[in-house]
Amino acid sequence: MKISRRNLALGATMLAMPGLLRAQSSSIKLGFTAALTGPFNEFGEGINRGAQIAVEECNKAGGIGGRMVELAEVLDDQLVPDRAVQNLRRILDNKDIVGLMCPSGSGPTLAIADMIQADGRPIINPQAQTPAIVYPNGLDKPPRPNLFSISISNTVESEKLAAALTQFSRIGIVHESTGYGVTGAELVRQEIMKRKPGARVTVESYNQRAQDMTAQLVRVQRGGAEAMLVIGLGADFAVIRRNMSRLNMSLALFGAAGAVTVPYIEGAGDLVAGTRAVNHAAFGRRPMHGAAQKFADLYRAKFGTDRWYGSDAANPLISLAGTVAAGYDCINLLLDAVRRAGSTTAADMVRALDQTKDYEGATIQKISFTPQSHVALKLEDLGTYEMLKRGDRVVLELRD
Amino acid sequence: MDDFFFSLLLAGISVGAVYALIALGLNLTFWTTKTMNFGQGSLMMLCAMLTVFLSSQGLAVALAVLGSLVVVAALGMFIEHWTVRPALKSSGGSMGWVVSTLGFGIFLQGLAAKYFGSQAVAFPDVVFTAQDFVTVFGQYVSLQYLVVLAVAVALILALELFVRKTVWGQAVHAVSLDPELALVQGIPVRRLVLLSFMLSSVLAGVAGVLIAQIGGTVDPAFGFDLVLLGFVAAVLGGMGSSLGALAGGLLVGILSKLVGGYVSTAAEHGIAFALLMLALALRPQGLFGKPEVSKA
Amino acid sequence: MLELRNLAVRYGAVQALEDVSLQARAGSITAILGANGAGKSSMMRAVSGIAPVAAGQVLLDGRDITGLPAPARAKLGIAHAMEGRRLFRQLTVEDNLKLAWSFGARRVAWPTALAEVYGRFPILEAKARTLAGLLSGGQQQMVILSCTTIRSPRCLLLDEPSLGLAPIIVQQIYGFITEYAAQSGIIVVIAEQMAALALKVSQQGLVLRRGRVVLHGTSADLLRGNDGKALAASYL
Amino acid sequence: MNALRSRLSALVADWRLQVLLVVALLAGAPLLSPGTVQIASFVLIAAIFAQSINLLTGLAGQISLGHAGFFGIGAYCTGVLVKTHGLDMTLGVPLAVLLAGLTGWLLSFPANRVRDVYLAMMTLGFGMVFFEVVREWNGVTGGTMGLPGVPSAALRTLTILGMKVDGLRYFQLVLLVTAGVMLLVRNLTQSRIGRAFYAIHVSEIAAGSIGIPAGATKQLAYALSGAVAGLAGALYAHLVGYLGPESFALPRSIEVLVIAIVGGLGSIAGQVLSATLFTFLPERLQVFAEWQFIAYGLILTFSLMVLPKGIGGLLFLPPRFIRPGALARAATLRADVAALRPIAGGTALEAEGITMRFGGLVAVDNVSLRLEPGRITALVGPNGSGKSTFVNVVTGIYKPSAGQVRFAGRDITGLADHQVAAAGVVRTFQDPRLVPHFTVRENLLLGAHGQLRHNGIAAVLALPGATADEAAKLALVEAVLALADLTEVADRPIDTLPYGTRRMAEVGRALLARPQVILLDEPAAGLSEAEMERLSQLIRDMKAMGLAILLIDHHMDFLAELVDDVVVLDSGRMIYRGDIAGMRGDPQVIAAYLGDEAAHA
Repeated sequence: MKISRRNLALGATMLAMPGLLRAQSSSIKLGFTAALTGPFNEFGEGINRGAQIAVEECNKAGGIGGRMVELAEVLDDQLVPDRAVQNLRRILDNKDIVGLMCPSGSGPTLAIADMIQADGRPIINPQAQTPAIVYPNGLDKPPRPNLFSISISNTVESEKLAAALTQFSRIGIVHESTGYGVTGAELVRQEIMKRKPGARVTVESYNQRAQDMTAQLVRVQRGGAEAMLVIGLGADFAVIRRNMSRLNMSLALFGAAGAVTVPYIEGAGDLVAGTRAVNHAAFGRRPMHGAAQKFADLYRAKFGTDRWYGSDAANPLISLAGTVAAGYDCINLLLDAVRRAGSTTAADMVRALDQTKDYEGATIQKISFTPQSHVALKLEDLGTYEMLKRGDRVVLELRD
Repeated sequence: MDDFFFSLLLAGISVGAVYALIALGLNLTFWTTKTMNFGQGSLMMLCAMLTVFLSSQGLAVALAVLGSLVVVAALGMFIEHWTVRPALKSSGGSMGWVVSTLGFGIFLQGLAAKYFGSQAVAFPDVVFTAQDFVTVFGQYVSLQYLVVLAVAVALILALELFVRKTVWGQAVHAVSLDPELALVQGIPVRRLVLLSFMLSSVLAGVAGVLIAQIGGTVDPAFGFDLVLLGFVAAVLGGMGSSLGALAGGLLVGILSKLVGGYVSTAAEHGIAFALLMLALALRPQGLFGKPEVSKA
Repeated sequence: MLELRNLAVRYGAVQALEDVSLQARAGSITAILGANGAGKSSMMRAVSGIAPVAAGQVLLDGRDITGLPAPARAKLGIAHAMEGRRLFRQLTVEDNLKLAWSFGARRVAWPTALAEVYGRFPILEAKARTLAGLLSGGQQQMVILSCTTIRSPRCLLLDEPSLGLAPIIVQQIYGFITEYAAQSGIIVVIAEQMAALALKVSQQGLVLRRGRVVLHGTSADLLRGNDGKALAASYL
Repeated sequence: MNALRSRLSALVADWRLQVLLVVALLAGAPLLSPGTVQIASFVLIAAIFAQSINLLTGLAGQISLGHAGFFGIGAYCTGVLVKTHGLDMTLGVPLAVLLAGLTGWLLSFPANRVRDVYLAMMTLGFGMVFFEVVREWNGVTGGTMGLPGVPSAALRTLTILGMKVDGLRYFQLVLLVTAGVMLLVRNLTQSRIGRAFYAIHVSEIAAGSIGIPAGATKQLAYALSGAVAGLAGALYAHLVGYLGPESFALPRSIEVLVIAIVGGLGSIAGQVLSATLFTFLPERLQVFAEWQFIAYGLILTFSLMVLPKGIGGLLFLPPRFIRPGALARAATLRADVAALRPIAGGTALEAEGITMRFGGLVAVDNVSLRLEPGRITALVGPNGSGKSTFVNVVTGIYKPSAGQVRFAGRDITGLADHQVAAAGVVRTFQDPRLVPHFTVRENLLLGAHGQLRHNGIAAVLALPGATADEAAKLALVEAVLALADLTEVADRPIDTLPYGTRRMAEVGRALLARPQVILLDEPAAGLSEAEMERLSQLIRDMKAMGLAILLIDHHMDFLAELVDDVVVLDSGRMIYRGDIAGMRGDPQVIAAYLGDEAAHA
């Protein structure tokens, strides 16, 4: 095998060429890595669908300044941090990609956050809840300059949950032993103690997909809890609810956003009645605000009343906001930044994003960012729901 | 005895019965071939998922369970024929079957994820509901767990009786002791081995269905963690011993619940494996395992 | 009649048996003699179906059984007491017997069959509930022999029944074999290192050496030839 | 196919090509996209990680289902040291390797008490316990939130000795490390250590009989394997920059097992190809993700059937266990078997009143025996008379119920088998216990294991002293090969050779252990006349060298022309001691052999 210098030079040029050529091509390219398959694809595939809807909507309206939008790099990481890192590198290698969306969970997002910050291109977080993603050095320090978040932040959620929980003075928190669960539980505990210093809070952890939670529950019981909060995924929440029933435990039950999903409702069946949970308020309000309604209609038109949407055409699942609409909003925010900046360079787009003011999203009615604040979600964007049994179906009613 | 301790003890016995039931299934193949199906968890999952699928097609739950058990039983024989036997034959690595059965389990999990989706789906109540309980010493005892315990104990008794009292039980035992001698004595070794895999898979299926209804949902990754604890139970009790499986299961269950309750719930999971390593280092043949009766 | 036609057995690269032919009649005892590793066991194993036959045929009463698996041959009445005192050490004496009886021809009812065994070897009755692995060598050999006879076999293969036993026990065991062969009228094949002993009870003898037949004749001839010295020389 | 295999093997073994490949990758990397470079780094790390399984499972034969634990220890150790304590990576990584190696060594103690299923379970338990510890040890590992911001190439925050290291430089560094690891693993395979690993893999008893301690060898294997896995983990840490517990859970243990098995245990090049296949392709072909479990599962299930020796076995010849350099050097040397002569004319072995009981059975009953240098003693008796048991007692496989074995002025009763062998009492087995995949020469060199004077580090680094030592022993091997008439088949794997040849090889191997006393358990069984003649000659040669020889056999003609003394056992008791002529006329002996009747005939 002999490689002449000329061939080598040619090769190098060819490797560099596509970038040069494409820079002048018309489409605006976006990319992300998410759990498109695997056990957590409910979230990853969800934001992927949201992103598709946003792109189609924009292109149908003629694109931005005549340029079409394209999801050029959509990669699957199955929520595995390594894979997310590899995928992100590949996306970042594509110099045409002008904006990104974070992976569908805290683990992979934490794994790629430093990388994307070093790169500088704008990225928006749809689902990961850990505050460290946006504020790596603490909540009082500046955020990562190019990372924005519209997800339900643990900090805001914990405020909302604490507000609801402080009507009780003895509270149990049961959380999954993941980053999401651990930080969530700690934040809620702090928030409760801040609001009600005399409260007694018992915190217990469990491993995802544990089949028996008796030890956790009886410890909460021994703490004399009047209310209990569960921070974890729906299937585990169902296990906990059924376990409570077996222990004949009855206390006020609260769930964090991740818990109020289809697996909980299906898995716990009738037992869900009375459970209260915090989630996006967007799909719970009637009438829904414009962007939310528009998104719901677009989704139904494209995918129908499926697992993400729910079977009731008039009342999409509350979780549709977090699982799918978040992806829609992320892409729209990036496109809005392009529109306002009139440019696709990273610096311009980040500057435009920093100046986002009251953008109407589907999940959050008014999205605003400032250079100091990169978290769009505010307390009023969340609602506390109560699960009720109506006939043979479960409905979530917005309580506040 | 305060309520706290009693609740933990009951929970320990309940989950211990689950582990014992799984360990029993693992033991069956060990009886005949000194191997264990490392993909047993996937059989549990598959049986539960198939039950959900079949009942969603309009089949009665009992029929759906039955149909799933038939499929799983057939898979058990497939596993023996295509993964265990070739691995045992290729003398190269004596532990090849660990890899091949594990591989087949992963394959089934992938298959289930591909065709049933990877989301947790609701599992119907087969026997009793989560709300059904009886009161023992003023404590609520879940009937669903009692069923598991009853099935485990009944199976253990049945298996012990089968092994001790029936000639086929003795034959199974004989196959594990000396397959060649069993052959020349006219024992249909092949058929017994296949049968043991079939029964082991059926036990896995039964365990899968019973446990899925307790948790209420099932997904493709279901079973894997449980089987790990089933292994711990089987090894602690001494591989191949039915009573040992029960003792091992209860030990793991009760100890992990007590550690969870009195020390920390975070330590609950790791304790079983720490126990396993300790037990293996101190008493490799398990609690009930007999050292070989040896004479040159 | 048990007949071997040009039988060859090969384990991988090792040729254990080559071109061995033999006819063993019902009601007679055939002695297979030879040193360690001469191929005696391989021959027996080829008959009972647990050794890989590379060439040749095995016929039982005229029927070619070369292709049959071991359990099927056992069902046809081949009972094989393997070398190395093979029994189920972790099972009791009675369980060993029960197992052998259950998968045998069952021509005699279990209680009768058991009584017969105990009548012959009373010590086994005393040890009925003892694990077979804990018996003495002689007692184990009694169990093994009983396990074969309790099956009501058609063809009995005994591989080194005298192995490692005290002479007095050997005499006892051979006494039993001779008696049993005479009264049952079945085919008996004994592989043995103790040549004189085996030849004394047998009608014909076959001496193997390195997998091949080196001597074959009536036992009387073999014993007589050169006062038995030729025989001794052939493998001592 | 075999021709192709040998071509390919020669190709990958060619150092010029290896250097060219490394140089090409070093020089070519800047032309690739950063993403490709990064994924290439992942490939290399996976290749190193797979080598750790190769060492433990492929060579030493110990299964592990918890190797992610060692990988994690390496990653967290350097991650914490460099990030939290500000150490330089050049210190952090070696410390990580050390810690992982130490953990492997510690794990080997409980692991040595179990085997097969139980070993699988124990290593699985190790992995699970590690995972739980990492998750709960918030203060150090960051717990479930993980440890972000580890100085790394991906973040461009990594400096080594003050120099900034980006993804490209890091790849080049990892490439050099990988090349180094491969080189060391190859050296190790072709050294006394690799041969010892493989010997205990095949038979711990046979290894012990020539002085290779199974326990200590396995401990070394665990420590080395742990260290290599730790190295892979440490490099991983400084590649990704974020360590979360989920990255070190069971799936990673399984993944590395898949890579190693598909690569072909024992094959270094196969592991690299397999690491490429499993790391590079899935990332490039994103469609794979959905099928990943199905594909992994199918590969694991059927690889043993379809590709029993993995990619390595398909493409390349099996690995060899002698360094070609040493072999070439040996060819220039000339050695005389006289070098194997016992020192100071040899020593007698005395066994006194040896009794061995198993339960109720007395296998050996009060047997006393003296083996003199330069004398051949035959031990005969019917099957089951206790001959092999006696040898097992003398060589430390059994501890006698009563009695004493004295050798060279000390009591060696109850010493471990490898200690007895090291003391100079060596045996062969009734069924030859050789390493089947080894060539005849490799098997014989294995016998000289205890005679090699260089240490492990010299062996792995292939220092000149080590090569010279090996070459000297190889020259001796050559002499013994000639003596045993095995020169022609020296390079053939032993399992392709006839039984008689194997027996000769086993005796030759025992001789190379430089025994003063050699115990041969039925060495002539299954030999042809010609082979038996050769064996007789070999035994006579050993006698002439001054060895004390115990010979178990049934062939009286064979014994007659060889032995000085005969001891006859029956039912564990000694019934005759004297010369062979006397034995032939002894009524008790004839009775024992031919039955009582013949004695009176």
